[in-house]
Amino acid sequence: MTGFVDAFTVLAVGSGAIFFLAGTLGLLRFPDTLSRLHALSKADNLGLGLIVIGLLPHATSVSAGLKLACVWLLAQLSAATASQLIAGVARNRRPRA
Amino acid sequence: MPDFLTGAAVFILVVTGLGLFRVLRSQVAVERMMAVQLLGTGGAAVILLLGTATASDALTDVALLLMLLSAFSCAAFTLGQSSSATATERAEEKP
Amino acid sequence: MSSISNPATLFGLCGAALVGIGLFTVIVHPGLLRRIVGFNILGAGIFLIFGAVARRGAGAGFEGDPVPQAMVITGIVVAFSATALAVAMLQRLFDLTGRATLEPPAPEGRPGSET
Amino acid sequence: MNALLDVVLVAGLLALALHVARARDDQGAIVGFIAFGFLLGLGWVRLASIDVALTEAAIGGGVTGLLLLRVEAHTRDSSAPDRTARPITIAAAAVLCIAVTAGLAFVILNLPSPPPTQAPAAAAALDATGLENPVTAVLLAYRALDTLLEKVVLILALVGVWSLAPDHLWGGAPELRPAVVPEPLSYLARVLPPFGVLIAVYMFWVGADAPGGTFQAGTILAAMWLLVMLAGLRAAPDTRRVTLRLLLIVGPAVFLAVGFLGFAMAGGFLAYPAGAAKPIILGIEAALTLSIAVTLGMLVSGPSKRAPTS
Repeated sequence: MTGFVDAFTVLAVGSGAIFFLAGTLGLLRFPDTLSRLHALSKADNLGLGLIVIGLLPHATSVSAGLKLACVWLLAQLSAATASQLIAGVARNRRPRA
Repeated sequence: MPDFLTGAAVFILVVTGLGLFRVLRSQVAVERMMAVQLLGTGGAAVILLLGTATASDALTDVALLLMLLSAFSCAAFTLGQSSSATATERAEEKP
Repeated sequence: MSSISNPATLFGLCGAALVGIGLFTVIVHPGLLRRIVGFNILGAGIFLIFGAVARRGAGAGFEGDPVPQAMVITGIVVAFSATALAVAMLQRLFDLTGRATLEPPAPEGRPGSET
Repeated sequence: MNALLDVVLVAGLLALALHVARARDDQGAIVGFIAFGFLLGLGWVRLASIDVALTEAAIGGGVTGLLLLRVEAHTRDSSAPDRTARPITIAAAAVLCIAVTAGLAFVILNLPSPPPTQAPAAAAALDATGLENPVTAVLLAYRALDTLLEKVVLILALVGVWSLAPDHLWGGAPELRPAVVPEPLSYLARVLPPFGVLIAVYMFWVGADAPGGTFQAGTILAAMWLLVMLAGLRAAPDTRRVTLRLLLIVGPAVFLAVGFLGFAMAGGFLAYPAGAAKPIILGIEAALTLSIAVTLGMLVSGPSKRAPTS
């Protein structure tokens, strides 16, 4: 059983780490501000979500697991509003046609 | 297992650091604020991994706090931006 | 001599370097706001040195000596209140003079004429 | 693996500090400093000081950032500094700073071994307080006088900030709300504070037995209050309001009162009667959390910007 759980954790955490890599690659390679923002907020949040899922089986108690889930929920809220705010400023800055 | 989790934490820290320097060196002011977003998410991931690797529950609280305050700092930054953006727009409209 | 691979020593040395970087910013940079940030980096370096000492003092079932740790928490809060006061003074200086530096204005009224 | 993590963290911290020192504009430096605060929080985790990590993340990564970003936006129009330091000054400063760093590094490499520690003494005193978190015990029992004085420093700093208001605005309210409030910000200011208050109460509650405590809880509450004021959902209060001033001093006042009661009940200033230490400490902490939240919030808000109403 532990072997199965460990394999699951390795898989989820590993793919989460790859999403972080993808986010950074997008940040480095994408041509303009808005697509970079898109790469950052989507990929990194997916990565964090996968890591949280991977770590959940290792939570020592129900409340610890709930806290893990809360971190991810908070990340969703934070990323959604922060990206909106940043994108709004970016659009204001664009030279008007 | 702890070694794998710590390794993953190092990997994410390095990757986040690369993105961080790309963003901080950007000429566009708005892109710099992505640094906080980036480090909030990446930092939370690193701390959660370390917390499980060392079996210390209190680290989850640090991740929680980091996420809460990254949203807050982001809001603070965009405020300074938007007020100056409207100011420059007004200045542009004058002549 | 303690080994550098020990996290306490490593972060202590990092703290020493941060003190140097912060001090340099405070002395050299003409802008007051940057000096305030430099002061905070300097403080962070000193706190890290405290943290290294605390980490070395692990014992009695604790992973670090709680006394220096508590002093660092007090220090962080006091450094924050000093920063807030400095920022308010900077803002007032700017409102009164339109400048955010203590350097005297360049002579003959041409900014940057010296360079 | 852990050593690699430490090296990466230290390299990141030093690179960010250099970025702050060398960035062309102040805004870039401040964003670098906020990132530095977050990374330093990770560093404190590695130094096994979770209490400090929480404080650093909350203050260094959160509230200080807002404070600096606001003043940067306010002073952005100032002309670039007229002159930079002369090369000889820079060289002298560099020599001085390298000497300071080298001296500190020498001290760190030659710290006494075995290291002196107060940990056993703190552990012995822990039983008397009924607390489990040694850092909270040190802050509120073992060295409570330091903590009391620190609260006084906070109030003094606030008096200093307030006194920078022009005469005709004295007693009025600070202004945080920007001219235009973006839509997502008012959404955030409605949704985040309930979470924040919950986390703050939790942080206060676990502080007795696990990492956390008054500073962390107070800082989170202050951040949430600031968010609400930034979005313009609630205006900042007049600084001359009696309720505000009472909230500012309730923490230190309770602390001081308990201190003097110590003479009567336990034979010394700030001595707690045996057996009742934990409830007393929790009571002090509750009052302190409120005062810290209000004080930090007002410190970031700055001096009055509006004339007092009526």
